[in-house]
Parts: sequence; structure tokens; C-alpha cells
Amino acid sequence: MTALHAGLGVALGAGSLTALAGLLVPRRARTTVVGAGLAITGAAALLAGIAAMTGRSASFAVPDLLPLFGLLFTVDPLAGVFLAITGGVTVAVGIYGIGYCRGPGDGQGHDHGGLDARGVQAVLPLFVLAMLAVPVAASVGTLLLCWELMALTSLLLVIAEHRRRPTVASAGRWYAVMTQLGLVAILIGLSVFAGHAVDGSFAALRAAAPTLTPAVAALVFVATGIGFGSKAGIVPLHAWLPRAHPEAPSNVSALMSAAMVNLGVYGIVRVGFDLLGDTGAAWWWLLVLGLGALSAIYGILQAAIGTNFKRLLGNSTTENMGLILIGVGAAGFFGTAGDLDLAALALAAALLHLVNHAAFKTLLFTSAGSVVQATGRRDLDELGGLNTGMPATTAAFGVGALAASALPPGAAFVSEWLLLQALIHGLPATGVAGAIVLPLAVAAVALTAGLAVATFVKAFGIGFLAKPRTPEAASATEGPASMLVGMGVAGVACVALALAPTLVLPTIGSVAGATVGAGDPVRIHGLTIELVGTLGATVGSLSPLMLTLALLIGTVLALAGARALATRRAARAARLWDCGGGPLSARMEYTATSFAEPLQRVFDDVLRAEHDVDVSHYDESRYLVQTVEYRRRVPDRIEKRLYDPVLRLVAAWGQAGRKLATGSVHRYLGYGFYTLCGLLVLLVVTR
Amino acid sequence: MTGLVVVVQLLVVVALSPLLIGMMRQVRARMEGRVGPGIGQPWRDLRKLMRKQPITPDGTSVVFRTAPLVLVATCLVVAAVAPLVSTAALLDPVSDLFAVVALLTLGTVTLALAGIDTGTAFGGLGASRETTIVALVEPTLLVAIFALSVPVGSTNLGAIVGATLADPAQVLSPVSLLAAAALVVVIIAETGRLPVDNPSTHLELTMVHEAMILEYAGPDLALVELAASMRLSLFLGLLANLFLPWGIATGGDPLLIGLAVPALVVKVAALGALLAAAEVFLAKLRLFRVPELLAGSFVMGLLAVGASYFLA
Amino acid sequence: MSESLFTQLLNLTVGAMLLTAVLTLWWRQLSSIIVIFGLQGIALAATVALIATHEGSAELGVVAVLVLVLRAGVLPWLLRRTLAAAGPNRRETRPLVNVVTSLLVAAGLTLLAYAVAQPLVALDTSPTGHAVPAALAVALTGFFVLVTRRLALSQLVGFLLLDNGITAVGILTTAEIGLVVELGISMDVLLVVLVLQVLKSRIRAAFGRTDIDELRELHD
Amino acid sequence: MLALWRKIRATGRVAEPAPPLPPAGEVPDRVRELRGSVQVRHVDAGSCNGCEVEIGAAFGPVYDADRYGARLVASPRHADALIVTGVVTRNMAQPLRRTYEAVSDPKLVVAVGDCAVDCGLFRGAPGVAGAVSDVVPVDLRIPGCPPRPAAIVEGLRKLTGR
Repeated sequence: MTALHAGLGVALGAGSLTALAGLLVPRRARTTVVGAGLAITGAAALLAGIAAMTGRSASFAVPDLLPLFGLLFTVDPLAGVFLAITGGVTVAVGIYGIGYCRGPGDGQGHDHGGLDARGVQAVLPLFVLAMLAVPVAASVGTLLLCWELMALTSLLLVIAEHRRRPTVASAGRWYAVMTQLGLVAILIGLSVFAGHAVDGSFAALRAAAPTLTPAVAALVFVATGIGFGSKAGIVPLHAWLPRAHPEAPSNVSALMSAAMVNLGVYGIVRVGFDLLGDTGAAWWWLLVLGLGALSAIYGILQAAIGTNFKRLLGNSTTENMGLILIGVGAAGFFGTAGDLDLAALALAAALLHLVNHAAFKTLLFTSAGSVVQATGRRDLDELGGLNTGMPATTAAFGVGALAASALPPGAAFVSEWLLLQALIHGLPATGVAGAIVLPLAVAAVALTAGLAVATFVKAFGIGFLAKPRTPEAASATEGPASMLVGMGVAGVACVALALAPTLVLPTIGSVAGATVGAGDPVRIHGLTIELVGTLGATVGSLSPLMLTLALLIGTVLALAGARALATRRAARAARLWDCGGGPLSARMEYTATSFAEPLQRVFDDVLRAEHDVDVSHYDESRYLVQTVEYRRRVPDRIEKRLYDPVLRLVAAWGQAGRKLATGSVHRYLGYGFYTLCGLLVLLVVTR
Repeated sequence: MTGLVVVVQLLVVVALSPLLIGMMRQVRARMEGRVGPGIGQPWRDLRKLMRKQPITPDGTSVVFRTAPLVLVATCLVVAAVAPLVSTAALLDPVSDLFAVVALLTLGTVTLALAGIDTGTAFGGLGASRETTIVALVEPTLLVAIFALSVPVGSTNLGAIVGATLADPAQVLSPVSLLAAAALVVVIIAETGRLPVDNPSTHLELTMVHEAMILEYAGPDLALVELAASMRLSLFLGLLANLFLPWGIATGGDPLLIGLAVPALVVKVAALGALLAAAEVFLAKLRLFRVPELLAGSFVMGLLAVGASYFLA
Repeated sequence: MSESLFTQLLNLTVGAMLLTAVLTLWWRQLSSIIVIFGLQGIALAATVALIATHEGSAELGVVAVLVLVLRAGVLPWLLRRTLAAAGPNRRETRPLVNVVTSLLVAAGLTLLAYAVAQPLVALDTSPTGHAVPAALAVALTGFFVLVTRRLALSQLVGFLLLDNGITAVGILTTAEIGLVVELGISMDVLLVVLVLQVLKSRIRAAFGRTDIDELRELHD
Repeated sequence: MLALWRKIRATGRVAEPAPPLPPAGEVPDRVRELRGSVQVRHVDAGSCNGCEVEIGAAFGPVYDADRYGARLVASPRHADALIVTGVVTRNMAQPLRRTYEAVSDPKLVVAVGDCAVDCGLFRGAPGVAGAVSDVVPVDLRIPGCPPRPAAIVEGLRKLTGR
């Protein structure tokens, strides 16, 4: 009875009990019980995951649960990473949900009801359980089953608020279609794979991998890649993500954005590195890397010019998944080039960024949820000045924004540093392809980092600082304590990851090393992260804690110096400098739209924003302007080019199909009959 | 002995940065036929600002008040860890090119947030422009760093400088020349000099850096001004030592350090004078022509990387 | 001259050619573009001179002198004269592709050139062989300028860049290219310049300007 | 480029030699705290722009007020002294007060030109709120309609003490 077994058992038990509780407990206590249950489930899963990462592994089989196949679960270090992430996120989100689900949710009006309904509260634990089950699934059937369960439960949660906002319904439709298509792709890929193996268990697949022809292997990789990539929100399969995330309740958005999308990455890593082993060709991984770079830049561009608070965070999820896939692709690429140490380093960077992203995205989405719940506004142009009414939430979002913008002392800085180190040291190892791809990859990462800075300066500065732009923003107050506690948990995780990545990095490094079949890529030396190059030489080192301490000392020095030199005059409050005119009103502030305007003009060739300016004049003279109204829309060009034609085609098919449906029962029965005969004939002919 | 290095570097940077600004203004004044206020003027300004009364504008939050401190702190940390007078840094794990760049960016970001925090139109304007420029500078900067660190196999500043010292011929290679060209443009953009930003403009609508600090007065303003001058001298010092490292000490030997300080001063002063003289011939670019400038330097950085691989 | 020093200097001169090629895309002022073109001529001449000294071949030396005179002297002078003749509203290149994009394209072309020329480099591992891709990149960039510039004059510059690149490639690949080839190249360049001159003057006579887009007018 | 360089070489120094430091005279002792560095914010309270031209000349290369440590700045927060020109019109009285408020101590006000000193020839004109001293305390007066740049520079030197 190891910690691993205990953790898994508790997680399963608590999760199922919580689901029941969601159904049975009366409304007053429901969210509390469910939230506590989720927290316990998450904590147990976190422990189990950590135990698994440190090398313990276990297998469970439920032989013939279903007619066709039994369920098969195996917990190995790689699965442990994702167990731990999902568990950690669940703890924070569970506690947060206690208060959040009582509130009006993200509804525009402050009307009550919805999120603490029986359905939502019962499905939430199931969703978590499904997400915990996916990484430990050890056979094709099990994986597909858990995957589908996860997809369905998340879909139900996304449309939880469809009564309040019609937009939710369309978002749900997008999400349903794309996630099901993704499932089909995975199904195809894995069943082709399983067709070449003795049975559907991953062990059999591993054994069969070397026997695959390159074409088949490529088919498997690409098909599953499409499925998993769509779940990770990778361009061009991202269309659902910026729709579903903003429309889902914020605790669900946090779960999806911080835990669920990771499983897409999990799938790619599992299939590419583990199941297909070293049959991988370089172009697979260059494809992954390229799509990752594309998603990173595209996502952060949309985020940088967007003004919808939660949509912006969703786009930033696309960006971070892109960065992670850059790491994964680089790892595979180095692996095919034969430099396993570098591959381990790149994969470790990707996994670390996965952990960091989970932490700060949970924090960002929960605090954004509090803001939206308190103000009922989700447009940055209508927020501002929240630091007076909601100081704790402001601080929380500030920490998250610092972590997300890859600046020291933030969490993402460490992982992006590792990623850049891996890319830079890859140059000598990978020949001409590397010499052409890696600089561009570095440039992509760098551009992403720069735009991320702009994005979160906008989100934090415009959203929380300065003067409130609407009465709702002015009168906003903090939510219940449980929400603050939930944010606090995520915040503490962010700070810990930022200051002491040395605690988690060795484990993650060894997991990555084991996945690609190399040694530990990083060595911890005191407070310092040291990169282990080939021949075990140190090729680079970073110490986030030292850096932060140095910053603190610097601040103290500056303060002391200023105090020492400045003559003691009492500070005086003064009205803002308004050029001597009347007082400045909130309408004179920069809005998110105007803040992003230069970037939008710089990247206009890419974004093709649509503006319309309508100026209305006074009747007396057309030289006297009465009002000027400026609106900007940034259509998703990839959607325009890629999805609209497909949708039109599907619609056309549908129209054609309606001709067959005349409503006569005989005809419908006839269809069945004809098909049956046709099949029989086919059988005869082919045999 | 590295403690000595840190102390010396901090003292040199803090004490001489305003003089660098004064020297550059003096060069400009002389080329305009003026006499100029003398290179000590920035220090006089700082001394006076320190004696003035601090002002907290209505509606500004803690962000606005702490930004100058953080800004100065970032500069101090960089001044402590960068190889300016000696390659032996006290905090070797912090003396990493990415870390240094990220620290300086952090300073810019805090100032931008402070600009937004005031809630004035000009503050937001400056912040918006500054963040735009930062976002576009980042790729160029990191690609140039890439080019510099590939031949050395490390992004540690000390290692890069040491490698150049060991093999002086590197300086004339296309790699370092292209990287240097790229970095010069980046530095001009990062420190808000012409043609990207006009440090001596009085017209709010043409401001980038100035617009963010319009609300600061007294000691806060002094800190911001000091930090601005420190940024400039740090960037120039890094540029000088990355490409012309001669004179820098390799250890903590007091004698060598004593020799390294004047060498650094001469190099930075020369670069500063060159920059100031060049600015006389330049006019400020439109904000939307700046991307062209940065794209050019980005391409140079990329070519440098290519050269570092293909000509190796 | 030692091998390593030769490599250094060769890389330097070829790098200078590449840099000048990029600069012609970067800057808008035609006058400064012409100056840059002159500098590139000097760099080219220096490259040839380097190889000449390295192989001690006198005729390559002569070629170097010829290149210097023609590419750094005569052609820029001709161009400057045409520029002076062109009206004041012809001082800036108005590219069909905006500057940022064309710079990025140039970067891509360079990487492409390096990728393409790998077999060549593998073929002869001498420093000259290593420098071939850069020259190729210059040629490609020149072609790109030729394609994307509106004014006849800047197109002319593009053509000359292309020619510089071709010359460099030729000399770098087969060191004993010889006087005749270079003479031939130079002659055809002069010819082209003169033809374009005539063409330009005709166009201006017909339309009063030299905007290539307006050649469409001839269509009907 | 080269032409400009040649011009610079040919022109050389155009600034006039510095006249002797004038006696401090009426300026208050607060000036001591500035110690040779005065940032100046210019306020046009209703001037005919004659004084503006002269101020421009005073900060131009010939008179070069910069060399004595005076500098024009964009924000009153950065300023130590206000240079006010013209009579204070009704519309500018409040803005002038607010500008004065915005400057942090120690602060000085310089009235430049007869109109600013004592309404000059606009005395009693409609829409005039009065001279500068009627709105904000004035520390230094530079009379003249308009005052010569030399006079303005002399006044500024009393502030900088250089």
C-alpha cells in the first residue's frame, strides 16, 4: 500500500462521492461540500502524481468491464506529471468554486441561480475524474473512453450558463463539433496503430512500433496529432478555444485552460516519444515545432489586441501551448538528430512550462472570474480602478500577470529561459535544418515574450489600475473568502514555482530524461539551476532565487539612498496635472483598444482589423462634431480562410440531404432495406 | 575579491552615468554652436530634485510610488552582475544575457504600469508606445544574443567576454559585426534615443519615455532620471565589452580592476560621444516607421546567426 | 597571407556585400541606396583582390581593378546623374512590398541560399567555397529588388545587385574565371544600363515620368 | 550629411561670450536651494507672443540660457520656476493658479514683459483679470515690451546663480 496507491484510491473515492454529493446534498450546502470534495480529490491526485514522478509506478486492470475490452490503467512518471498538475489545479479551483458557484457566475445581469444547480455540481467532479483518468489510461480503448468522458463532461460545463447568454450556445456548438472531430482523428490513428499490434494495450503498441512502416507510423502520428492538437488549441485547430473559454464559468475555464488542454500535449508526447518510440522522422517534429511557433505568435497577437478579458486569457493559453509544443518539437527534433541530452533539456523545459502555465493560468482565470462576477463586465474598456475595491484580486492578478509575461521574478521566465537555452545549444548539433529552423524558433519565442509583456501590461494596467471606467467597476468589491483562498492557493503555487523551481525541476528533468531515454538534463547546485551539456559539462546556469534577492536588495538600496539624500519634506497630495483645464475624467484615459492600437497597426498586414468610425455633426454646421464613435473588430483570418469554406460545404450537404427526407415512413424504411441489401451484395461479391 | 568588483562597478555606474548624459548633451551643444551647461549639469539637476518636495498625485496607487525604486533596482542589479570592469561576477548564475535583458525589460514595464496608473491620457500614450517598442525590440535582441552565444556555447556574459578576449580575431568576423550592428539599433530603441524617441522634446504628442514620467516630481523624478542614465551607460558598457573587451580585468585583482575602470570609462565615453554626434544628423522617425528600423536590425541578427553556423 | 587571415578577410568582404544588399532594401532614399551600391562595388572588388593576392594571379588583379572602376566608379556615377535628372518626387523608392516584409523576405532568401548551396560548399571546402552562399544570397536579394521596386531607377539598382552577386559567385566558384568573362559581364551591364537609359528617356518623353506601373498604359 | 558636417565645421561657436554674473537683487533666498539648476515651465497667460519670440531667442544658440543651467521642461511637476508672459486673462487665471499648484516646492514665478509685470498697455482692458502678481505670488520681474533676450537670460541667471 504505497503513497501512490493510497493517493489514487482516495482520489477515485472522493471524486465519486463528490459527484454523488452534487446530486444529493441540498442547495444550501451543495457548493461547500462539492468544493471540499474536489479539493480532497485534487490533493490526493497531486500526492499520487508526485509519488509517480519519483519513480513509483503501478498498474490496474478491470478485465471485462465492457463487452469488447477491459479497462487498463498504468501510472508511470510521465502520467504522474499530468496527474499532479490536474490535481493541483483542482485543489485551487475546488476551493474557489465554493464561493464562486454561489454567486451569479459570469452572467451579465446579477440574477441568481445556474452554477450551483444539481447538474453542474455533479458533473464537475466527473470532469475532474475523467481528466485524472486520461493520463493513466494504458490501452487504446481505455484512453478513448476517458477522453470521450472528459469531452462530454467539459461540454456540459461549458454550456452551463446557456440560459443566461445566447452566445454560450454557439460556443458550445463549436466546442462539441471540434472536440468530437478530434476524437475521431485519435480513434483513426490509434486503431490503425492497434491494428498492427496484438491487442490495444500500450505495451503491445510499444512492441509493435518498430514493425510499422514509416508511412503507417506517420499516419498514426499525424492523425493522433490532429486530435490531440485540437484539444491543445493549436492553430489551425484552435477555433473552439477562444470561444469556449470566455463563455464557460470561470472555474470551469480555469480547469479547462490549466488542466484539460495539457492532455493534448500529453497525447502528443505519449504517442510520439513513448508508443512510437524512436521510429520518429525529423519532419514530424519540425511540423510540431512549426505549428507550435505559429500558435504561439498567433495566440499572443490575438491576445495583445483583444479587449475581452477572458477571451484574452484563452488566446494566451493557445500561445503557451504553442511554446510548450515548440519545446516538444525541439525535443523530438534533437532526438532524431541523435543528441538525447538536448532532447531531454527541451522536453524538461516544455514540461516545466506546462506546470508554470497551469499555475498562473489558474490564478489568472480565477481572479478574472472574480472581476467579471463583481462587475458583470468582461470588456477591459469597461473596467479599471479595481485596485481600490478589490485589492486582493488585483494583487493576485498582478502575480499571475508577472508570471505570464516571462519576466523575472516570474514563473514563466525560468521555463522560457530553459527553452531558449535548449534551442541555442541545439544549433551545432542539428545540421542545416537546425541552422534554418532554430533561429526562427528563437525569434518566435522572443516575439511571443515581447507581445506577452504588452498583453499583460494592458490586462493589468488597463483592467485594474487608473480610474474606473464604469460605475460597476467603481463599486466592485471582493467576493467571499473561499474565492480569495482559492486564488491564494494558486498564487502561492505561482510564487513557489517562480522562486524555487529548483524543487520541482530535478524531478521533471528526470521524467523528461526517462521519456527520451537520456540522463537528467539539469543539475541543482544549491540555489542554482545548472544545465548539463554533453560530457556532463555545465553550459549555463540560472538562479531565480538569487536574482529575486538581488532585486530586493537593489530596491532597499535605492530606497535607502533616496531617503538619505532627499531633504525631509512632507509629501504633498496634488491633483493630477490636467494642463490647467478641468479635472480629467475616466473618458480621457487610454482604453485597452487605444493601448493596443499601435501594435494592431504594426501587425495590420497579419491581422487585417476592420475599423468603422462614424462621426455625427451638429445640424448647424458640419464642422462642429457632436460625437465620434470608433469600433474595431479583428476577425480571425485563419477561420475565415479555413473554416468558412468547410462550413459552407457541410451546409450544402445538409441541404442536399433534406431532399431525401420527405417525411414518408415507407421511404425511411426503404433506405434501411436498400442499404442492407447493398451490403449483402457487397459481401457476396467480395467473398 | 569579487565583492570588490561588485562595489566598484556599482560606484562607477551610479557615479558616472549622469556625467555620461552630461557629456553627450555637451557634445550636442557644441555641435549646435552652443556653449552647453557643462557635463556636471545632470548631477546638479539630480541634487536639486532630491531637495524638492515629493508629490503624490490624486488617485495614484502603490504601483506609481514604487515604480522608480524597482526601476533603479533593476539597473543596480545589472550593474552589479554585468562584466563591466571584470569578467569575474559575484552572482555568476544571474550574469546571464537573458536574465540581464529581462531585468531591464522589467524596469520598462514597471514604468509603463506607473504611466497607466496615473490615469492621464499622456501616461497611457507613453505606456502604449513604450510597450509596443519593447515588444518589437525583444526578437531582435534575443536573436543577436543567440548569434553572440553560439560561438561560445553559453549565454553567460562573463564567458562570452572571456572568449572574445581569448580570440581577438572573432571581433572582425561577420558574426560579431552583424550582431553589433543589430545591437546598436536595439540599444537606441531601448534607451529612447533618436531616431526612435527624442529625449529632449517638450511636445507631449511626440513623447515616448517622457510621457510616462510627466507626473513624477522631486526625488521620484530624480530616481527615474538616474535610472534612465544608468540604463544608457549599462547598455553602452555591455556593447563595449562584448565587442571590444580589452582592458577588462579577468579576476578580482585590485590592480587590474584599477586599470579596467579607466578603460571602461574611455570606451563608454567614446561610444556616447559617437551616439550624440550621430544624433545631430538624425530626425525622429514616425512611430510606425520604427518597425522598419527594428526589422532591419532583426534581419542583421538573423544573418549573424546564419553566419555563425555556416561560416564556422 | 596566412590561410586563417585570408578566411577572415574573405568572410568580411562577402559579409559586407550581403549587408549592403540588405541595406538597399532597408533604406528609402535613392541617393543613399546608390552610395550603398558603390560600397558594395568596393566590397566586390576587395573580394576579387583578396583572391587574386591569395592565388597570386595577375589577371584576377586586373579584374579587381576593372570591377573597382566599373562597379564603384562608373555605374554609381551614371546612376547619380539619372537620379539628378529625375524629378524631386523620385527621390524615394516606393516598393510594392512594404519594407518590413521585404526585409523578412531577404532573411528568408539568405537562409534559402545557404540551404541550396550546401552541396557546393561540401564540394570544395576552401574558404572561397564557404563564401559562395552569401554571394548567392546577394544575387537573390538583387532579383527580389528587381521584382518589387516601382521606379525604373531602383529596378536598375536591383539588376546591378543581381549582377554583382553573379560576378561574386562566378569568381568564388571558379577562381580562374579570367579577364574575358569579367569583360563580357561588364560590357553587357554597360549595354543594359544604356538600354535602360534610352528606355527611361523614352518613357519620360511619353508620360513625363518613369513609373514602371504606367507601362501598362502601353497595353492598349 | 556631409554638407551639414561642413556647415557645423564652418559655423563653429555662435554663442555670445557670457556677460558678468548680475547681482542677485530682489530674488528670494529659496533660490539657494536650486544650486545652479533651474527647470522652467513657460505659461502664456494671454500674451501677444512678442515675449515668446524673445524667450525662444533667449534659449537659442546665441544667448544660450542652457549654459547657465536653465532648461525648459514640458511638465510643471518637473519645473522649479514658472515663466509667465502676458496679462492674465479671465480664462487663464484659473489655469495659471492650477499650474502654480502643480509645481513642487521650492518654486518661483518669473513675470516676463510689461504686461505680466503690471498689465502694460492692456491695463483696464476687458477680459483682463490683472497682472500675474494679482493671481500668483511673483518672485522676479523682467520688464520690457518685449524684454530683450539678454534681459531674460540675466533674470534666469539670478535664479541659477551661475
